[in-house]
Amino acid sequence: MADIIEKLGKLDRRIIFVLIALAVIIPISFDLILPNPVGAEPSRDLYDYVDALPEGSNVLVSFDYDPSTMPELQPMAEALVLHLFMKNVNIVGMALWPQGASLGQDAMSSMADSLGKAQYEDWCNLGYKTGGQIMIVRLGSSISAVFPTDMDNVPWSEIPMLRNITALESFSLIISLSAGDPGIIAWVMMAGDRFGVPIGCGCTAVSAPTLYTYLQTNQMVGMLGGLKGAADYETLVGIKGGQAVRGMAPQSVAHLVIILFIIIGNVAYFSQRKKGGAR
Amino acid sequence: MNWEILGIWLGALVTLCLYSFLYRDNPFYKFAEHLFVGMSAGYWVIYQIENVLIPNWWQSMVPSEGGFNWIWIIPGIFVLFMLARMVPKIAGLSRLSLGMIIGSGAGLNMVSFFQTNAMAQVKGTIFSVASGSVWSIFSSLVLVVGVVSGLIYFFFSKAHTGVVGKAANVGITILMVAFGASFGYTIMARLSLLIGRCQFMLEDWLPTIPRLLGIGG
Amino acid sequence: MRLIIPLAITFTAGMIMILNFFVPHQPFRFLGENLQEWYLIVASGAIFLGAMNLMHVHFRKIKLKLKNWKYSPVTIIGFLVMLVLGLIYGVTEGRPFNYLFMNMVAPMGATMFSLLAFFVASAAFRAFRASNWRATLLLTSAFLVMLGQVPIGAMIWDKIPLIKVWLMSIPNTAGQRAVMIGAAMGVVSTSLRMIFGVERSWLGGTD
Amino acid sequence: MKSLSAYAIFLLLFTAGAALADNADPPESVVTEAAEELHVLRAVDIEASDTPEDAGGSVSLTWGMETVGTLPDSLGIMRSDPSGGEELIATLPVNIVMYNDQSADNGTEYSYWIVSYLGGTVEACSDRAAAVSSAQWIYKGRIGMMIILFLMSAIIFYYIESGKKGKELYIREIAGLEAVDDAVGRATEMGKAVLYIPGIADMDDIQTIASIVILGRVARKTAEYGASLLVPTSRSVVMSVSQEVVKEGYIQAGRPDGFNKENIQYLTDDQFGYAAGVDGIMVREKPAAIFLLGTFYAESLILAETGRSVGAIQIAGTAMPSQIPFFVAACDYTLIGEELFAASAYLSREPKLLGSLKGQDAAKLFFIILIVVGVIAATVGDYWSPLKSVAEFLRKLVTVN
Repeated sequence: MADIIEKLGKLDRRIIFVLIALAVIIPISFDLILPNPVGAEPSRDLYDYVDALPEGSNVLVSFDYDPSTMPELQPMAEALVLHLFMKNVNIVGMALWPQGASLGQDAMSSMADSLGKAQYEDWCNLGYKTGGQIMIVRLGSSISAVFPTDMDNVPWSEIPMLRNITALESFSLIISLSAGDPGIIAWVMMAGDRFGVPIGCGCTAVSAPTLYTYLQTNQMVGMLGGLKGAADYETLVGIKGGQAVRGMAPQSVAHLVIILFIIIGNVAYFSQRKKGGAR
Repeated sequence: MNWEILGIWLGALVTLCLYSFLYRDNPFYKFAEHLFVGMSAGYWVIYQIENVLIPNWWQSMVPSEGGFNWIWIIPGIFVLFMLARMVPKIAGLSRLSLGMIIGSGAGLNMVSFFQTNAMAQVKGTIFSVASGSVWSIFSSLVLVVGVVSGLIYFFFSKAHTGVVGKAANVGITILMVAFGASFGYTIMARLSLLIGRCQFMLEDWLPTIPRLLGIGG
Repeated sequence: MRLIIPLAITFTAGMIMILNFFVPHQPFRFLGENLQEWYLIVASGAIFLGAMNLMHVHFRKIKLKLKNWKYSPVTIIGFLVMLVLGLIYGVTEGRPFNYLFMNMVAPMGATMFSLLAFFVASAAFRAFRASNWRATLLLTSAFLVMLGQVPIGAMIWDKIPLIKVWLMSIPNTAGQRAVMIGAAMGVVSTSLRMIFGVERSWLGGTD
Repeated sequence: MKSLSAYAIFLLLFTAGAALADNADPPESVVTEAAEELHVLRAVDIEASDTPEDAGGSVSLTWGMETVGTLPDSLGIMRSDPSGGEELIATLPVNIVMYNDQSADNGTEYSYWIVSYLGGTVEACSDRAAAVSSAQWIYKGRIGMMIILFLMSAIIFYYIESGKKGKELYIREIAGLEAVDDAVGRATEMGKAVLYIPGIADMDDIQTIASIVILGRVARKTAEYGASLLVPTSRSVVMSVSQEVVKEGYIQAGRPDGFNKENIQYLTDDQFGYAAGVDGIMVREKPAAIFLLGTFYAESLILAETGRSVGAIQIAGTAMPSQIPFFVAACDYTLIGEELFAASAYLSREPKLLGSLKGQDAAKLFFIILIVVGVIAATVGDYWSPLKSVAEFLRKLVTVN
């Protein structure tokens, strides 16, 4: 027995490679879906915050990404928009990235169609505007001055849902789906710190580690990090077999394989040390 | 000839060749590696011509609306100095260009690193630790102590003994915890790259095989 | 003399870059903005040196029949094919150059990138062993974060995702900050040594 | 005079009308429709100011649009100079709310206003705003940084000078750098090569610069020991400089004949193409020692794991926080952040360079004090307000705009 454990400790790395490959290939080929319980994580914080919004309140969603980060951020956008609609919250969309406006339009219009929500009554898309931080500061004094019309050039005055919206303070929450700069940091620094509007965030897995600081200082109410964050939100909202949840299966299985190998490595290491082996 | 299917097959073949490296070095990998180096080097030559030399230099010097901007001769001369390396007799001229690149790089890096790495991070660390629950006070203290002791670890002119030694030890401890956490978090992002390649092989390439063999339409 | 002119150029270029950051007034702004463009141009013009070197190395390999010389024609042909197609057809979408890039160069890049998935696994297996105090810390924090990333972590103990969040937002932030501030000091010192010619070994001068 | 009174009457009527419309509070739809017929939207709240912190010649304009009324086709920016000459300086789409006039002369007071075009004619006109453009000598938000940076530089130079004067300086041991001799020695004994990888960034990157200086020192050692040194690079300029410093290292060691230019070769600018090529070199040459020093991105672990698998001693170093964990896991020694920049001084043992390390320490001490004082002031400041302003001052000092 001890012999086997010791051999496992010196395992040829090619065996690990094979197992990792299988851990990815098998779930993909069989379209496996794993349960995804969500603990007390930043994604649950965001969900809870949205869930507690009163009916009829207004939320600004900024689509600050482009097609290259769609795999991670589009499922988030869809789940978030669905949740907001289910809570009967009004959504105002906009974008700090040029291609974000149409990606946001896709997410909002597809969800609106399935729930019978009407454009201009329940949601609208103001489109893209340059300027990043400086532009956000201007939104703090007047939004209609920066966006006199929406994305399709419909004037502000002709959009009924915008009647009671003047500046950023009209929103109960701002959510930035952010792939980089300009993005969530501009929103936190300007809309959050300066005008005191609660900020939520969806971001790529690569940028998540640096954004954890803002959670620690309560500058953000919650965060969805990478595919895992998207899958969490899909689970919490109750989307069955969503894009992100499906993508999580191969990741989780491969992750488990690696965890298993770390355990094996350590067991082998200690059994060897007990025997007084060299090294 | 179906160009799309040919493209998928080319992509799939080089993918398999490169993956064979995981087993051991072999002729397939050697072939793909040499091909990759050659093709990408060729790609980058064209890239530099199309994206830097023509738009940033040539079109600034000879604008399409006519005229000639003499000042843009200067970078042209520096490029020639650089290429002078190919002629052993005047190879020394390249040092002038190197001096310019290294000087600009050093100056630019000095201010930008100082701004984003030093000033911004110090600013982020100056805050009140006495707010919120006991747990958040503890966390804030760990953060501040971590940054300070981490900096002490980098002290070069003091031996790591006594108080400095203890602080440096705390510092390296925090650094190790940080590196572990960062490694653990990144594994997931790295796995998604492999998933992308597997999807290409299983969902784009594999279905072309029966089509090529004439099975299943 | 051999050293003085390059050192003078280094000093001038460095100072222009620094002053450009603090002084918006002319001529620093003009010089600073132009210099940033110019050194990009010089660095990208130098690519011909690299290309020549690559060809030289492989032709020499073939000529001298060095080890693995049989693969050198692959590099040479790959290089020339891309170069010629790019020069003849341009880089627009749908042309041969772009076709080869999208179907060969890009997938090869993605494949090499994806090797990381295998290598993080083997590195984690080998390196994360509790052999001493520091390695144990590295292992423990990596392990907890990994567990917090997958459903099973929350199933084992519902606090594990919380621990993950704490590790990421407190020690991770502290460690990154210490590294970044320290590195900035190193950068300032190295830059000063280069700009003021204290360090000149790169020019082939010891003193 | 006549026109003035006419203007006054018009203004009175207008305000009265506006007040009426406000107070009457008829059904909303009526207001919008009536307003639509009444007037074309015009720009309001127009503000003109000198563009701050620039080289002059520029005036910034901002404005808002009215919200109730007919949308114009486009907006025209009008400018008049002191001589009275009026000109149209730009035509903009209606959804733009800011503009920079880059054609202003310094010291001239211009007056700006915005006209709304509908169907090619001017239908509405905004109020006027005036501004004078000027050039500034310093970015105000960067003064704090300038002072600190100047102080740091002064400290570092002070210690470089004192090093030059021969003052004895203690430098602690850095394990990764102590191992350099061993690594090169082992390669020589085994008759294998030393592989040096200077990162994938170009020569303008400060980490590459630091790495090249270290390469010079390593080259000298390989020349002394008589081991062969391979340097594959991913940038042409880095290749050129590497050839220069390695040649110099061999000359200094008195072994100019041992220098082989072919060993320093360019592969490709492509990040992963380079990784593939270097992996190939590693498995075929099986170097006994591998140095990975400089800027690395995702390829860090691809290189380090392959190097590990061929059994080489690996010494890595980078200031990229995201890549350090991978080097720590896969290499024998890792130079973390600042240690990379200290390496050239450490290896050369030149007093003036060691002095600069001492200067770096003093600079770090300054920041540590700044952080500690700042945190104490901010914390105590919650209970005793005078200290709060100290904390605010320190935060402002390190804020860069």
